[in-house]
Amino acid sequence: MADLLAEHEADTAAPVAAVAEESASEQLLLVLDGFEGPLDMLLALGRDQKVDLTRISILELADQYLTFVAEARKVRLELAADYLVMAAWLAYLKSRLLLPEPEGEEPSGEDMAAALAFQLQRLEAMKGVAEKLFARPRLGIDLHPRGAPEDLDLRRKSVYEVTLFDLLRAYGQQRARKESGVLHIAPVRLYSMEEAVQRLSSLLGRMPDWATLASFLPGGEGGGLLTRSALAAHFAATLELAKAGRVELRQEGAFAPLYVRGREAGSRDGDISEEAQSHD
Amino acid sequence: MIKEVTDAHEVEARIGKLRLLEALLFASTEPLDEETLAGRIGPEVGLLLEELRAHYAPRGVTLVRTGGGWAFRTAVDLAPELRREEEVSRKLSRAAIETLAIIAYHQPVTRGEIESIRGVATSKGTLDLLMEHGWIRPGKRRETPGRPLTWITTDHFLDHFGLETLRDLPSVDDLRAAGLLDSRPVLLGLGATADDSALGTGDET
Amino acid sequence: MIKEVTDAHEVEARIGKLRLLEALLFASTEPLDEETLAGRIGPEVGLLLEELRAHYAPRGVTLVRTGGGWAFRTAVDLAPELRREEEVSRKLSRAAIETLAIIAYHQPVTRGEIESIRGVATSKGTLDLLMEHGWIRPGKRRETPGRPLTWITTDHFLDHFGLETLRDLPSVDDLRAAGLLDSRPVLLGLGATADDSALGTGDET
Repeated sequence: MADLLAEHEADTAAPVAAVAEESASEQLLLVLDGFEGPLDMLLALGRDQKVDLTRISILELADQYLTFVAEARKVRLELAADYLVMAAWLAYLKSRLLLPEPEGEEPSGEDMAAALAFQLQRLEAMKGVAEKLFARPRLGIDLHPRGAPEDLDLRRKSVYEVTLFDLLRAYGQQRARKESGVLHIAPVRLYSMEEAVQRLSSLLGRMPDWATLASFLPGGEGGGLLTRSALAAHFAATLELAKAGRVELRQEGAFAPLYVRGREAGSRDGDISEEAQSHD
Repeated sequence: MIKEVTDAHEVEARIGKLRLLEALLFASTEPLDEETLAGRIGPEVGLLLEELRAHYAPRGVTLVRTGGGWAFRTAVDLAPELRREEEVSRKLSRAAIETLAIIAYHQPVTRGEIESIRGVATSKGTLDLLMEHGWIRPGKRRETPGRPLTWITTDHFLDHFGLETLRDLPSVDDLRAAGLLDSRPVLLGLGATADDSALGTGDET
Repeated sequence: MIKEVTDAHEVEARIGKLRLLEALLFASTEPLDEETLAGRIGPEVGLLLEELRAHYAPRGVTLVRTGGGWAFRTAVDLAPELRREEEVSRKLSRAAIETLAIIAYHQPVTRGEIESIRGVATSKGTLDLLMEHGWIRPGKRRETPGRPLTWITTDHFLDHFGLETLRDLPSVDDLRAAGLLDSRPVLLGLGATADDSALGTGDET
């Protein structure tokens, strides 16, 4: 395992190498980040065998991969589904390679191993040529076209310059706009402050004594966001009503429950603080 | 002996500088002034420029001095044969590109349908322009009240966009897969109340 | 006597054509195809192009052939002195580079095949980006169930990477001989999204 990580420090370079004493999970995460999927990772493991890919030991490769995945899961790293699919497939391949071949239509373990080896070679080949391709002298970077072209009416191909990409992008954007038009119709149920003021006003008359703000909130339907917006609206409404002199508010400390009481029934200014203290 | 070797080196260095000078002038979007060139080539750039000018003088491309700088230009006497036209590459308006795309994807399609898809009125000039350019033509009339004219794309349309048949146009799913149908879900915070599934597929621009 | 005069005329006509050809190619950033040039110059354009190519071969600007077209480009060996840094924003991800290589070597190739070769879903925007660079475009649909769209490279791809034809792709013959240009999916369960017929659901990561 440690070897494996060390190898990849060399391969995937900077970010991994920079981490010296990080926890195992973070290291694993960084290692995984360096790969473009499970096949890419298998290929890197395969290169570690330091043999020609045509002579690679698939069994050993499967073991390495399964160990890696097991380690990764041990540190409770969430692995993408395709890594797990690959692990399951490799475990199956392993059993097919180790146990006697059953009778049937299934491809033999060796065929499956050969197919995997082929895929690795093909991916390796593509990575190789991608590198070669981008190492070539490139137009606009290494070589340059005429910097100040002179417009000539040469091909009579088209007065308007519009490419297939322009056309497809225009259509895609148009469709996206259209779909977004549908979106805006979707109703969003939020509690407004006006509603809360009305509701509080009508309820307060029936609740002459101190009561928590929470007890004024409407019942449970709607869930998360609606409840939160109701709380926010009711809180704002109590401030509004207090400003208008119609309610009194009390709170024992930060984040403590907020108490509300109606103030219409002839309460005198003086006893607010006394009331508050008497409740302590 | 020694003198000769030095000369060979000098000749080589001189050729190298001429080639670089040639490439710089060719690739530059603006005429380059002697000072700038001297910075890249060296103080002898004046002589080299004259040498290049002499080399190109009889050719189809000439090195000319314009303003304070030097630039390659096609030979003046070839102008009639090169026949410059100012309007070679005008950009097609966004409305026109969109209309063309909708006709391509929805043909045969009436003007009314195009407008309802785009959500805005289509000016007559847009269809005229596309037709003038040979990309669209009228198709059959739709057998509905008013018998509106439908529009379809032409062979020239396929030709211009390098398509063999209309079936080779990427489907909406292909566009989405290629990232061309840009769907960015937003308002995720609000997803909590309203219908999540509706918001999840929602797009924003 | 008469013969000589005719020859002189011929020589002059030939020089005139060479100059015009030179000017046409020089004026354009994009490669010009031989057919277009023949329409302006005449059927002997092939020979004249070769003559121009030979004339410019040792110079700082060279005439190159790419994807059926011809264009002047600065000489390859001057690259270090003319090198422009690639804009950071234009730098491609490893995924995009690999995807481009796979399209170049396996074309025409479907998205599903690309995914099965890489063993990972193609992230949204990769094909879009390559298309925006002008390197790839949709090809014909594959006549298999689901009729998936295929992708191919463009002439601009050849031009950008300095290739005359697709046969000049690095190592292409070796890969073909080794059977590595077979794009069929070989393992079930790898690149599981490789089902082209279900592209619509193929949205990923």
